[in-house]
Amino acid sequence: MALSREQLAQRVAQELQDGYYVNLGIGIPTLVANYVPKGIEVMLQSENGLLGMGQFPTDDEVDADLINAGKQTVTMATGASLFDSAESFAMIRGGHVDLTVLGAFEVDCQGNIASYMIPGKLIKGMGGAMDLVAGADNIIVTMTHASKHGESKLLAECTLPLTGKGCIKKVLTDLAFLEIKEGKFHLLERAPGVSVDEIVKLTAGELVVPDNVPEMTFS
Amino acid sequence: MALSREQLAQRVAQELQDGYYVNLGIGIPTLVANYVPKGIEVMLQSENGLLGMGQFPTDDEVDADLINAGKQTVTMATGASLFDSAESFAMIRGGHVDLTVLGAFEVDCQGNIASYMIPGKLIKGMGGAMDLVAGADNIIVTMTHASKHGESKLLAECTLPLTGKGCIKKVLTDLAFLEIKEGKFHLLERAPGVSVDEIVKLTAGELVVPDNVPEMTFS
Amino acid sequence: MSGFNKVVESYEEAMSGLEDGMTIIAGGFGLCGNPENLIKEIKKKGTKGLTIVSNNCGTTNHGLGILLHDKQVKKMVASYVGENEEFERQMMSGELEVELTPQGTLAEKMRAAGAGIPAFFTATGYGTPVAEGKETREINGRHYILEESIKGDFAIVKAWKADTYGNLVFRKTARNFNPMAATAGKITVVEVEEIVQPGELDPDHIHTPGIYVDRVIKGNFEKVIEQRTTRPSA
Amino acid sequence: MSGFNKVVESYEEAMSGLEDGMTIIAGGFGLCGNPENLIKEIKKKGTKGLTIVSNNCGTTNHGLGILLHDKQVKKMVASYVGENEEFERQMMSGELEVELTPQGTLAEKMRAAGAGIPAFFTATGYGTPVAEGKETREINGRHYILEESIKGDFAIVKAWKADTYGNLVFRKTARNFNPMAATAGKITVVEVEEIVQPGELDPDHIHTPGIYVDRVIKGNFEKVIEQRTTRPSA
Repeated sequence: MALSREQLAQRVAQELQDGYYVNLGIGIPTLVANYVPKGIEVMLQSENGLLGMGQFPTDDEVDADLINAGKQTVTMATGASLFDSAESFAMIRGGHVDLTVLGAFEVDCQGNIASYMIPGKLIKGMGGAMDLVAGADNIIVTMTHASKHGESKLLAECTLPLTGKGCIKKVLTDLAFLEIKEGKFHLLERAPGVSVDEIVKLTAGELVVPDNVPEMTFS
Repeated sequence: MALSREQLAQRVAQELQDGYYVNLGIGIPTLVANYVPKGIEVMLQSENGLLGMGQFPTDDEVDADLINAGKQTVTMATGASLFDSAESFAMIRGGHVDLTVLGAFEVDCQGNIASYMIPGKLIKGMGGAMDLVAGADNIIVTMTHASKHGESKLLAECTLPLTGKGCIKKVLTDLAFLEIKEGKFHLLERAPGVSVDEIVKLTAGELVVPDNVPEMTFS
Repeated sequence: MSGFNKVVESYEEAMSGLEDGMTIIAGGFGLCGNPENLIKEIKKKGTKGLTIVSNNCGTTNHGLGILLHDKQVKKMVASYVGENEEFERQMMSGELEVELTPQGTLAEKMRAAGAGIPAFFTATGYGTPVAEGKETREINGRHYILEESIKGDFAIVKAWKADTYGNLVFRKTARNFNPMAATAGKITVVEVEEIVQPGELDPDHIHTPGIYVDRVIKGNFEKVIEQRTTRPSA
Repeated sequence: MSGFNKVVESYEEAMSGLEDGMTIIAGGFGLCGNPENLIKEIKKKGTKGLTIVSNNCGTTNHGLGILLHDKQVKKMVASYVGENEEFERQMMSGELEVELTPQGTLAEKMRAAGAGIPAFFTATGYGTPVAEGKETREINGRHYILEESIKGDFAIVKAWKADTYGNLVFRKTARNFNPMAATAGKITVVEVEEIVQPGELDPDHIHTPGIYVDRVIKGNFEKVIEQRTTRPSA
């Protein structure tokens, strides 16, 4: 079975380490915050100028001056700090964030990522995504493995305008967890109940499949 | 008579305008603060991170954490702000300071200035002087017109390593107030009792002397 | 105005000197910390042919978005189009010129303009459409592109408090692009919730020193929330 | 150490990992806001062949100056030599390599290193010895030189207060180069006058967020004043 949005978030959360500063993109990445493993502390960076993002506010706590990068009202965690956008991106672009999680339309086996526009159809803008992918060493892209029509999003070469070039090393889809190295996708894990064949079929870029591909486990 | 240090400061102070942010270098420029004309407010910038420098502290007020660029203990004026060195030089290099006053060993009629080292003899370092001369539009250099041995410091071409190239437009010496434009010194005013001839004799760079050279006046 | 008193009494005075075809740098992240009354004054003035530099363009009916209705904006320099359908429509149809700029690069371009840095190298955007026509360079094995600073004829800024000298303090994430914008305008206009006397703000905790600020006005703010998200009270 | 607790208990631990030949970025402007105990620890360790990046090198007998006595420093990157005769002597004699760097360029080089900017253009130093060997460029009619960022294996920093997460607050002009230095070290070590619990510092007024800080230690400070100047009491 393909992973649910919640399971995607859960699997990403397994990559968290104690003391990590983490930037979570809009959408599925945001859910990761709900699955931080026990005994581990992480601090969430919101690129609009907040380190130490807390949970959503109660009605009484809502403050128009305190939002996240998705423009949702939020709160601050204990030990939070606030700063301007230049400082926020100094953190990001200077490589100080330990883990970045974000979505994409496509990735390819050169580590390229496309996520900000579909020419003629959709222009969202890159926001902070280009900075995040260029600044981080440790990035996990979360996305569906293929479109509704069964077209692979893990390509030999991205077809959409790029958000970043050669910067993606880890991809978690609803079907698999993969690493990108030496110009190839490497299958690391498969979603519970998903066959290697299905993953192979839905991966357009070159895929290396080891003899043994463990299923993901969720506690 | 050549101007005294105090008179040099007084003459520079006549160039101050209400609402000016001013950076005063070490030495004579520092004295300018004592002669701010009545009815005028200026704010002093100290490049180590203080805008709104006040007078020297009383014994009770001395604070090791509050110094000026000359490393002297100071106080803060009302409405002062504190910031880091990058912000301080952003102000300076971004052209936000209205007037900069600093000393020099030599200037020349191309607007070059030399002030930070004498090879083989003296290395003080440029400190913030290179930033100040490159960042400001409005600079007054204060210096003696000639050395003790009668060698002009207003040259056709600086002989010492430069602090800045083509950036000086106004020079106040103990003998004269001059403007630099189109590759020449232009005599604007002379010190009380100093003859045009004396100034001509002690100016090595090309000097334009108008028919009428008024004496400086001090109130 | 005398000495360092930068307080003006009307929005008309605050935006005086703004002319057709000028470039405006605007603080704010969406509707958070945006100079909403200064924007309304620009709408009222009807100034046209503007280039606006801001992270996004508000929403369709709030913030900078209101300047799109009457086609006052010739060009937007922004990182994000989402949440404003009119922005996307004008961009797609070619009515509005848009320079999509990564958020961090945009913040840095404003800061650089204020700091006297005409251009800087950044890895952001290398190998993407953002790099088109820009110089690239490999430094210590990594690829970078050269980005230029961006200065405005006006900067419009929202702060929490100002003293009459123009020293500013921002509040929470309403800070965002405002401090950099404040440094990047030939004329910097700031609207605030409260004006205090010089000496009332802690000098150690002034976010923007008054040297960057030309005019200060006290405003009343609507503070529209784009995405009100809450959790149940315990 | 667990979670975000960055407090260490000894200066030995604070400077562990420092090796011969490393580069150290140091905060402080002369003896104001300089990490005096971290410097003493380096002297005690006897680490050699160091490159030190700091506005100046303390005085002959205080601050970074004490590392010159035993020739622990191979190279200084600094803007100012004055007030330290031993520095000037070693420089003149060629015992010490010195890269004289304008103060603003030095601050910006540190900031750039922390902010992922490998190089930037500046007008400072154009046409002077500082420009030798550097790329120059004319942009909009003005001349600039290209300066590279400067990163340290260690950054040593003095702050006023820290919380255990490494969030920092500086005091008055003791701030100076410290915030930029804090961003530019692979390992950033901070000594402070007081350590408080997370949540005790106002998030709006934290000067350096803890993300830049690896180790925090509470020290006792001598705070030598270089030029004590006073006016008579009224």
